[in-house]
Amino acid sequence: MPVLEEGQGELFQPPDMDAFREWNRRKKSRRMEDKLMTEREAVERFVHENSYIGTELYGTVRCPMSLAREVVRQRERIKNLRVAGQGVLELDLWLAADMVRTLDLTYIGLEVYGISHALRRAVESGRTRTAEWSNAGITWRMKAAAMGVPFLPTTSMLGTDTLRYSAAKVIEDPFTGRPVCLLPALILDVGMIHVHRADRYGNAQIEGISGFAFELARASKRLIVSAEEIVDSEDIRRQPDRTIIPYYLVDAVVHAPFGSYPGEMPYTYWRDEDEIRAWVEASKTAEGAETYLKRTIFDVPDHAALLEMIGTERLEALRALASQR
Amino acid sequence: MPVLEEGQGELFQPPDMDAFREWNRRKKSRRMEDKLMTEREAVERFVHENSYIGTELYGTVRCPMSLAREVVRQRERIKNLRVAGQGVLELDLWLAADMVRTLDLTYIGLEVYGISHALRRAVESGRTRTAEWSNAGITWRMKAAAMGVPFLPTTSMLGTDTLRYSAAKVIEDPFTGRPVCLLPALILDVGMIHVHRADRYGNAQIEGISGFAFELARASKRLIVSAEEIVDSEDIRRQPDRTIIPYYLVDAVVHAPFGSYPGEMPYTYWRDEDEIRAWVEASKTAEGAETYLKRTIFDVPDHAALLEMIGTERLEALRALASQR
Amino acid sequence: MSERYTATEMMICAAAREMQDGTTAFIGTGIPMLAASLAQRLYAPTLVTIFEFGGTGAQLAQLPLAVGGSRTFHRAVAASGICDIMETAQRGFVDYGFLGGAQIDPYGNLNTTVIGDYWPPKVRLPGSGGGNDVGSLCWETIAIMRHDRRRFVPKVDFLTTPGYLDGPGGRERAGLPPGSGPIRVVSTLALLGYDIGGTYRMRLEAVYPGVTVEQVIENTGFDLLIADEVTTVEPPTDEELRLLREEIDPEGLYI
Amino acid sequence: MSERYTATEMMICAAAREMQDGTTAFIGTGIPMLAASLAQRLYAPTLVTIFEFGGTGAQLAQLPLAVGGSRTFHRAVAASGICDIMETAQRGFVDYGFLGGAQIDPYGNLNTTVIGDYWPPKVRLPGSGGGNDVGSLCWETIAIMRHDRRRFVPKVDFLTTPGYLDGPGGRERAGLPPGSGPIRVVSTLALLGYDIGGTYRMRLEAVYPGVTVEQVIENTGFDLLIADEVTTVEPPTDEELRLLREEIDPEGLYI
Repeated sequence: MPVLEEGQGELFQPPDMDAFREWNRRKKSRRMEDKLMTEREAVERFVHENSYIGTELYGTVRCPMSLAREVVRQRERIKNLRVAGQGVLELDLWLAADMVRTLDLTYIGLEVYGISHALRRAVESGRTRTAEWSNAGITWRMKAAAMGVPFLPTTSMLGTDTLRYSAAKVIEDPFTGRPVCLLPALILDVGMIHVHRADRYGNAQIEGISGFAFELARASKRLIVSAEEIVDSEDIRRQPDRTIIPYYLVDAVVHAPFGSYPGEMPYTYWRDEDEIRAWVEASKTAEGAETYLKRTIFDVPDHAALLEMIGTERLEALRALASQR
Repeated sequence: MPVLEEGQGELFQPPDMDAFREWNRRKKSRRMEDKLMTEREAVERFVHENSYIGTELYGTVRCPMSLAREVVRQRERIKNLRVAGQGVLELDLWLAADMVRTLDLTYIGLEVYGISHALRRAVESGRTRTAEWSNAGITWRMKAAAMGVPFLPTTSMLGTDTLRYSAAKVIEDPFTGRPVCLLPALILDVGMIHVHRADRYGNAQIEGISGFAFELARASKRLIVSAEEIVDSEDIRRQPDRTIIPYYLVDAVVHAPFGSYPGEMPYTYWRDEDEIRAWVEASKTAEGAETYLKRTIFDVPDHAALLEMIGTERLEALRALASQR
Repeated sequence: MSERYTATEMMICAAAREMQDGTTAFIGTGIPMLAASLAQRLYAPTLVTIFEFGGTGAQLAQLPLAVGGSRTFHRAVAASGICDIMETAQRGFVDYGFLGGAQIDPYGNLNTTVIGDYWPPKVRLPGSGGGNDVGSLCWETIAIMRHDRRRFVPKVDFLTTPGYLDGPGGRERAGLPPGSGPIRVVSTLALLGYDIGGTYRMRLEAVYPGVTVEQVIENTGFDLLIADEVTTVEPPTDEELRLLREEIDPEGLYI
Repeated sequence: MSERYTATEMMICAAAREMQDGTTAFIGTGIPMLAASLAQRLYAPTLVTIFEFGGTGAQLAQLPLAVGGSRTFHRAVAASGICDIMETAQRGFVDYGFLGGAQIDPYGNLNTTVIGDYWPPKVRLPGSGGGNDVGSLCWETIAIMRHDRRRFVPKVDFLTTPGYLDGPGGRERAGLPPGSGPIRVVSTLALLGYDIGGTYRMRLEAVYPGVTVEQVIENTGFDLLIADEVTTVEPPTDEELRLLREEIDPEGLYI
């Protein structure tokens, strides 16, 4: 059962499960402590230069955009991020802000609006280094960490350059003799997730598809949860079967109504197509992108101020367009 | 990266994922077909001699007991079962009925009432052959099948006789160099799960802990779901995020109110302690067990008749004791 | 091509007609979503749509704009997550998958990663996304491609998503699931298949109305197999066009 | 032993006092459930109970009768499934686990599988259950044992659940998580620990009121290390006994 093939991609974050166990033992409190704080405080405390970070779900759907913007706002302090990446607006902002040094890349694009200009500029210039993975591949890497195992097997990625430029390995399955791809566990320094409701300790619940919230939450050494609504713990305890993230995984809870803006939040508000198009246009050039960042992030003190700028009328209109059950 | 150690236990069901894929392609309809049938019909159609079967959750909690009893009722036809096993009442009935030839054993006992006499008689006499696994080990084996991979790694079971008498293998993790245990995927011929509600196509939802319903449902070539309540599909579609088992996994849907009796059904009814104690007493001898089986299974045509025998008053009393949210 | 419809509309209709009733199909952003919507209305009412981030069996009342958007699980039978969906495919439950790309080769291998060398790339494309997983794990895949020589190339610059790899037995040797692979290319000019069981190379099967076999050959950067009988695809019907324009994409996002 | 309380009650109280506030503890059926209930009421109000089949942080208002029963997730913060729980332990989030067994050896290895040979066995016991997982994956384990020579044996007939295996470095060599292992035995006669960092063998630390060191040695089937100062455990307080008998197990299922 020798290693049949080794991806030549860089392993930006090693799958050291013993160290992760030790971290989870020493650094994660089991007490129900009040973790409510602002975006600013959460990012200041947990996101640092060279941090390996990731967000869930996807730039235009239930994505922690108020946190993603706060990361940009603290650009002077946070440099050289390492990022786990499938993304739309969130990763595009970071790439445009030139904060991403290395990228475990699965997909970055603007969906209906085509390819990402920020990605092209960052990678083609050589400023952002990449390794390749499939969407399932990178999620299974998080799932490995979430399960506390050093790798997970898959029959995906085999035979391709995607595997060749990843850090996966191919072995012969000792049970069937067939080649199988092993994906190394991905442990994030900081994960960020936006949810429908959380209590102040971090117990969090989501409506609709859960994307990869379960896996990313458990694969992160530090976890920042932003929530549309902060609820009493009794609301959580009444339906514990809806809890996707238990409090002990969580380091910061941020109250962020319209936290996914300009993306949508299922059953809560629809996406702001005009604002998304504004970014698509602005991001076509580096200068345009910087101007957009200045207008919506650097010149705006926080998420509440951005919402004020957008205006109640426009936000209420998005709420009226929310998907129905 | 050689195989460092191989468990000497028998591999009762090989982890042939290619064959499982092929089965799922050819034998599982993607159409929403009416699968409503009785316990008798479901067991007649899908459980056969030498079938490898398993149930979820646990003999005294949300367990498909009306199906487990029907399996016993068809003893003359179904012989030599192979069973995946962590269990209380359900596996005890099968062992007492001398229907189990091989057993992937994790735990069989009577919980507060101590060790299982039926297990002792079956195994000490040599009639039932065993391989050893931990509870997590056997569930991860199902999870491997559910994920469509031939094995899952774990740091559990290492260094013990539990591993030595299992069919797991130990290899050196190619990423960290540490020994890691590989659990072969477990594909069941038939899985049985009891749920709170399902529609007639098999879309099923559970309240409270989900045990290993998710994994067992996806690891089974044939799946029989029994439900306290048959609901309209619209009820499912209104909260698709509660669906643990989508219809295409399911081969039979059985309407079984009090289907977990004498065990409990969370939020629905409490366990019948007298009835459980009656089995504990009866199962102390082979003769006592056979008499119990005659009284509650062989002499009773079906689940409805058993409920009639128990009586509305006793059942309503159990409902009144149901756990609260 | 007639002015009654565009090449994109023809392609969507051709893709929709490929979808069979009572099957499961992994649907990505864009054309596949429109084709699936059209198919559900006309040809495959019980087509089960499966979306990458968790939606299974949704009723596609409105066109999804994102693979994780709420429209992908609107009145679905299940709303789970990406692992459940990808593992469902890995377990053999997903019949079809739709793929696109910047380049395709004679064996149906696709490139959505880079044009030019890997590092540094001339053009950095979005990456695999779920593409590699769909190409690896679904039983059959259908590629939807603009048809020109820059896209239909002898060798892809980067093999993002597996077709038949290097030809007969290639997938099995690599460890990919036996019996799976690409079956169809729906291009802007024609419908193509593969010589499955033989050379596994791409084969022209049918052309769109007004398109000649020679035009297809000219626009393909490698030697195409040509079916013994190359048929002509039926043009979009009035009903197909009406549904597409009035119900499925009234805002004209894709058409 | 005094007639004011039973050996079981002493054992439960001793186990309860081991549980530290603000920690996570994997709780199995029986004595650990009673001890956890008692600890939550008196010593460790924020003890987070974790039950094998999915309950996390339940409020143990009533004594659970099964590890998957509804009382194990009554007003819990999360009700998930066995994989989530076991993976949480595998990831290093579970501080303590409680174990029992038919046999224990000097290194804290436990047998719950067979007495005699494996095949055919003289006595077939229930099997590992979650025991092996708890012994492998939790940081620290506490065994709760009836104390006699048939149970405290030089070598277990079957090594179901890992203690320190064959001694120093044994767990690490086998691939078990570094820094984990048994720390305590709460028996019907005494509290014992291990010579961690040295021989890793079992050591007598304290005896129950009315029990002598000699009695413990006599009832142990192997050479025990003896702590330099063997203390005497405080007997159950009136409050402990009242809670146990009136609130926690009023039906006398275990006591």
